[in-house]
Amino acid sequence: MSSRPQPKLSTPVGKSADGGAAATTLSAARRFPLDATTLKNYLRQMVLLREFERLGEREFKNGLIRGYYHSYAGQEAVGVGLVNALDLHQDYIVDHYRDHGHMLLSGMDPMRIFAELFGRANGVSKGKGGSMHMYSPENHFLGGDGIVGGGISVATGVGLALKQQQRDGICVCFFGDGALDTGTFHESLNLASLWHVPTAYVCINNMYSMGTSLERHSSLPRLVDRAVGYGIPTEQVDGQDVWATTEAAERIFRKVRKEQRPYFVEVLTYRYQGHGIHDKPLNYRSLEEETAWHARDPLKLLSDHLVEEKILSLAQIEALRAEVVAELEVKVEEAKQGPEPAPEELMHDVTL
Amino acid sequence: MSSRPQPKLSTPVGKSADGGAAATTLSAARRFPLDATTLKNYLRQMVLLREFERLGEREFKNGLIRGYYHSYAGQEAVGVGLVNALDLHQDYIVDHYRDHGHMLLSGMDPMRIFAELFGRANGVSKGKGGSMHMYSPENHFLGGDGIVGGGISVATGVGLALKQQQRDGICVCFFGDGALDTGTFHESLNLASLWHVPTAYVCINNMYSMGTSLERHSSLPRLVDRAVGYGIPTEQVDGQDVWATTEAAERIFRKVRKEQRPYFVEVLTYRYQGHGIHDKPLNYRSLEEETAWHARDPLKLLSDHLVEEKILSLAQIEALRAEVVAELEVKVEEAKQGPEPAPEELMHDVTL
Amino acid sequence: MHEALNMALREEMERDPRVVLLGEEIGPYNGVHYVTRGLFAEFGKDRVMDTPISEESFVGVGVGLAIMGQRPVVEMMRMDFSLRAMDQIYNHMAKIRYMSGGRLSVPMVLRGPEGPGPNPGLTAQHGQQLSVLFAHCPGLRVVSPSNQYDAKGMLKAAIRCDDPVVFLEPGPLNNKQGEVDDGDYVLPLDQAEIKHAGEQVTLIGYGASVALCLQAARDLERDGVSAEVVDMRSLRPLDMGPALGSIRKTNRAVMVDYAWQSYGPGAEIVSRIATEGFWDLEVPVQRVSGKETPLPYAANLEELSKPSVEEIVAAAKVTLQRQ
Amino acid sequence: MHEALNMALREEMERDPRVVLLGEEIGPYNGVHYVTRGLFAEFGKDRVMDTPISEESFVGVGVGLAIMGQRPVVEMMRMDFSLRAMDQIYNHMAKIRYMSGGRLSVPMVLRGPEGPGPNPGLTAQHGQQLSVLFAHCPGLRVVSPSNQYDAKGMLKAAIRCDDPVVFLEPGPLNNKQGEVDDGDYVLPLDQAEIKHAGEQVTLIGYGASVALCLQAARDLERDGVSAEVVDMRSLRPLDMGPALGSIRKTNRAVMVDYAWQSYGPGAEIVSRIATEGFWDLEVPVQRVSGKETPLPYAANLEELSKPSVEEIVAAAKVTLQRQ
Ligand SMILES: Cc1ncc(C[n+]2csc(CCOP(=O)(O)OP(=O)(O)O)c2C)c(N)n1
Ligand SMILES: Cc1ncc(C[n+]2csc(CCOP(=O)(O)OP(=O)(O)O)c2C)c(N)n1
Ligand SMILES: [Mg+2]
Ligand SMILES: [Mg+2]
Repeated sequence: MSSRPQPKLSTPVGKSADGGAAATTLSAARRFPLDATTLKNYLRQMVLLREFERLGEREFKNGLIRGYYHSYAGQEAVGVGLVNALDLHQDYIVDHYRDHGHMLLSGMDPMRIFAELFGRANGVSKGKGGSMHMYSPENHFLGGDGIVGGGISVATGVGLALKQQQRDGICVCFFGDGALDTGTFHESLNLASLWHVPTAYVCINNMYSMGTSLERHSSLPRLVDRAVGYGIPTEQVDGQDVWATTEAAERIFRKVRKEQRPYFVEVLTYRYQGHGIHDKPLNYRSLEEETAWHARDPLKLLSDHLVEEKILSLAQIEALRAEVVAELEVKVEEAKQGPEPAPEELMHDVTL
Repeated sequence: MSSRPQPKLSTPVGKSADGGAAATTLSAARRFPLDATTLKNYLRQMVLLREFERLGEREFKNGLIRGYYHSYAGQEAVGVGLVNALDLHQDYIVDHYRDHGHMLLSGMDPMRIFAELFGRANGVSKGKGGSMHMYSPENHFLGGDGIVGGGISVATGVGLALKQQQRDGICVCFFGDGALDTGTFHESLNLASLWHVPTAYVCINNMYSMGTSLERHSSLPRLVDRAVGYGIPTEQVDGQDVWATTEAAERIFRKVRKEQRPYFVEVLTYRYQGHGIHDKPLNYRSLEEETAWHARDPLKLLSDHLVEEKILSLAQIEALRAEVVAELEVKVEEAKQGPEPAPEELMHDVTL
Repeated sequence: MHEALNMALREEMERDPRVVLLGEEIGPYNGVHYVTRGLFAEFGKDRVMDTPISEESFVGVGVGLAIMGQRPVVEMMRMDFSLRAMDQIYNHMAKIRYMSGGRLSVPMVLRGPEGPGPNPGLTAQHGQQLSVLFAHCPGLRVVSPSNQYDAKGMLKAAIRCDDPVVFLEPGPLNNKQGEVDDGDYVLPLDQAEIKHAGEQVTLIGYGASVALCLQAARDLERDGVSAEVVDMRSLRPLDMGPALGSIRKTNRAVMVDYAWQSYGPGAEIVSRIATEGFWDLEVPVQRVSGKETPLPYAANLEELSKPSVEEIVAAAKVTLQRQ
Repeated sequence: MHEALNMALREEMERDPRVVLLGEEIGPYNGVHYVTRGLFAEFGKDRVMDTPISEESFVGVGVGLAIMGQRPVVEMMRMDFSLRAMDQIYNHMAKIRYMSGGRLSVPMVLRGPEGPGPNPGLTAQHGQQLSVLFAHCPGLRVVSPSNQYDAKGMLKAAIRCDDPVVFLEPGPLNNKQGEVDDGDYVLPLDQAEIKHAGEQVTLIGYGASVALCLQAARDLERDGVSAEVVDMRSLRPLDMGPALGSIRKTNRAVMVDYAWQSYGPGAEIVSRIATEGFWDLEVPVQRVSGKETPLPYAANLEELSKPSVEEIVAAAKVTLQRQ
């Protein structure tokens, strides 16, 4: 389908149902001011997310991690732009299973995430949850989820609770393009719109639902066009460019907070790895396509800018990466030291 | 909500997603030629549907009918316009629980429908199904259904089967405005659009989902606006005017048949009785509103025209009504003669 | 029973502002089965929320409210419709506590009528007794009251419970009258109870089938048979104590259940009796259940499909024949 | 087991053009569990249809295809996801024959892997054994094979059956090899079978738990205990004959099941044994099941949560202690 979103974001820019000036273009976004410190910090975060997955996949292959592993690699600008725009003292995140990046950005200790992936008692969920099931109330991270679309109604309830409790926070719900095919997405948007729920529904459109490309699972290739039936603003955002995601996130979340209304955001990005660790993406997508997306790699776009602007040198960026990796290796080792859960943990936490 | 559809159909006329000239207005429809014989036949059918419900409710109060009773009264022009536009030698109907009218129009014997309502062995479903669960393969009527939205995916499968079997027929699926709140509606439209399923999805918008008015259950008051996310044509039709429903149905079904693509139709109408027989509608809607809709009663609109055009006199119309009632009374009596199902029927038809 | 349930909801809503109700037609419409009658007028639209027909998602909304510290009580107009919400019930409501290693809890109540009643003619999709679908799921508490007194105390306890509770209201008893204790009392959610003392045979039920057992006990009395009636009250966790204790005395049991017999709640209860009570049983446990067919519409078939007092009496006598 | 299932699908698709497959990633992706491998290439997109993530609705599509005379085989990538489709399964797939007074039938197969396997670490929402949810529903046939031979013959029979069949594929056995009979044979959908002859104790399983029983029987042999293994094969309808016959000989039984014990399939089977086989049992039936918790992730906890050969051996010995 020719209208399928391409890396260079040839798709018409998102238009907002409420007519608001919600357009986000690369140029527009580039005008969005982010100072050197922020940009350096963002680069560090992106590197953290990318390297975390590299180490995680390594440990999976080493046999320390079992079952499912869904890498966030390639989508870093989405999390960095959106999660940094939240105030997690009052705001909440409800996520799906591709959740490592968002957990790191919400301030959870990588050691405890690794420990959970290793199935250790010092893991986020005492080793009982695994990759898809980590929750950190302290960090206002209310879980990954293994059921596609399963968190969308929960996030609607979280937003409703904030409203009922007259708190200032909002809820952000992350899910993939495949989740738009689940009925609960549509039910939930209708409820959120009727009840004025302060939840931002963020679809991370990485062009594939497992091995199924957008045009093979979605009747319309622009997902914003599938979310217009609820009288809530919708918008398409370039997910490769951290200026774009930051600008959009700050503006959108402010609006959700102020107006106490839901918002639908489609962020266009790409996952570099297979759907899960065993999946070979070249079975269903082309090397050309992958290369085109890598040309707009979110870390590359940011690094290039930092170098151009002489904020950081290539050497400094390499040093930063090495530093992050070193820190993560320490976390991995620490996590490995964790004990396996005590046998009696099997029956704990089922009910009180 | 001011934009709520009013009897006089003040809502902007439906626009078709595929840009086709799908607009239906009273005037436009009135230009649609229906000869005297057809009109007389349609009046007779409308009277049949209206009187059937009157007798049915009478027998419910007499204790012959138990459980649920959902009257079709007020919606006659919908069924007459749409079902007559089908060729039930090849086309199929999948219905919801407000199904008496559509069963009559698909040619099922009123006696057997009454018998089913009386729970007799000579009923459509041997007395086992009841009001919501009658099926007549011979008449290509594939059932009412008690689950809101439950038939929408089934109708998608029926349309797909016609396509797989390379038959000419199409499928028409009837459901209410409340069904748009069920996820399966949205899942099914996505599937139908992806797979080019020749099913027409007909939402009978009678302004209420049980006691809940449109604007209290639907985030957008125009239901066509909630079905635009699937790349299939959508259209709003005046359901009080049989010219309008006929014109729209013939044009739409022709298109579905020819192009082998789904279509979404919102027919605006009103149910006169409560949701079910025990429901008192004035608890949640005004007498003014009811009166306004009765002013555009589908039988009245047609009768008035027939009288104006001197096709029938008021006396003849009364005679016709009396004749229909007399015929129905015979059916009621015949149905009453039916035996109750044999006890062994309890365990028959569960599996082979 | 709806007065008791209504009173429980009102009292808990007055006591705790975190208690909010969600469900179809529970607002201005006042609820199809009267359980929420008057609550919309009293507490307003923010605490008594009408929902569109979106069962999966408004159960999920309940889960979201609960993990945020609200106390949602979510009504299924009929429990049959919870089939639409099974993913939220099994994979979220029931599991979030465990999947989070105990960091989150889901203090939520899912309630609604099950089984063939109150009115007849509910037919195949509206009168099912699906209790076992909930009872099988670790992480849930599943209870069902058999009278007004229990209904009120158990619903209040369910609302105060920090675990997710599925509260199965016996449809056939929904319109059963009987004065209601207006005291502020709660009852345990995990205790079975002897509802009628007897010596010779133990009749076991839960929810609506307890009423059948009690009637059967009265009829058996007339025939000189003394039957004890045990109300399980909770299906998850199961409290086998009273039933096993009774069987230690009577050495005979009849399991009575509105659900389809195969794989119904009675199956687990009978298997527990047959293993833990093995040495006390003198004869096989008898089972009286709903017939294994979708609920038929015809009056005579619908009657045949339900467990009857006559069947219970007959089954009890069978246990007494072989001595 | 996937080779056998794949062969069954291919043969039936070649035999009958009405057989069409629907499911997630069963097309070009070739199926997550290899069962549909190669079929898209062979039969094309009109007969091997990839579906979006819309379980409720593509099961409903299957129902629509079936009542129109097609022979849909609908795959759940994991049976856990059928929780999304429970309304279509319970209220449509299972009931249309009855609600239509027998005028319509729904010749459809719903299939997919259940339980904690093939690979470890499936965690709480992907490795459930929900067999009983289907087995409880009148109108369905529910079967589960325990080896390649049965898998092929039963799946072919299920596809040819005019009733809706839920075909539960034992996840733990999905990758088990073993040559497959390439003959065109079908097996009955309602017959249990003795899989290993023995004298002293009867081990009863279905699907994946049969493999555990067979291993336990071998281990018991070493300890001088002769155990008979009964494979139920069908959960609905239940064929109690072979189990009861075996118990008439052994007077002892152990029920083995991957599902949560409470209200799991074993509950009905044990209750049937305890009633119909009452006079043959010398000791209580023992039960070995999945532990009643969401499937935990940690390797040691996941192992503990599953029924084990050791537990079966121990349970068998318990039945032999009291004589
Ligand atoms: C209800 C349900 N059906 C199927 C699956 C299996 N499954 C897991 S992820 C996935 C694809 C989802 O893709 P998308 O929503 O685009 O998210 P992404 O993986 O691209 O981040 C599928 C089919 C599931 N987990 N839940
Ligand atoms: C899944 C489900 N939820 C709730 C109900 C109860 N119920 C029956 S009809 C109805 C209202 C539906 O209204 P609408 O779809 O507009 O159809 P209408 O009755 O107006 O023809 C409701 C809530 C049901 N039958 N099924
Ligand atoms: Mg995706
Ligand atoms: Mg309506």
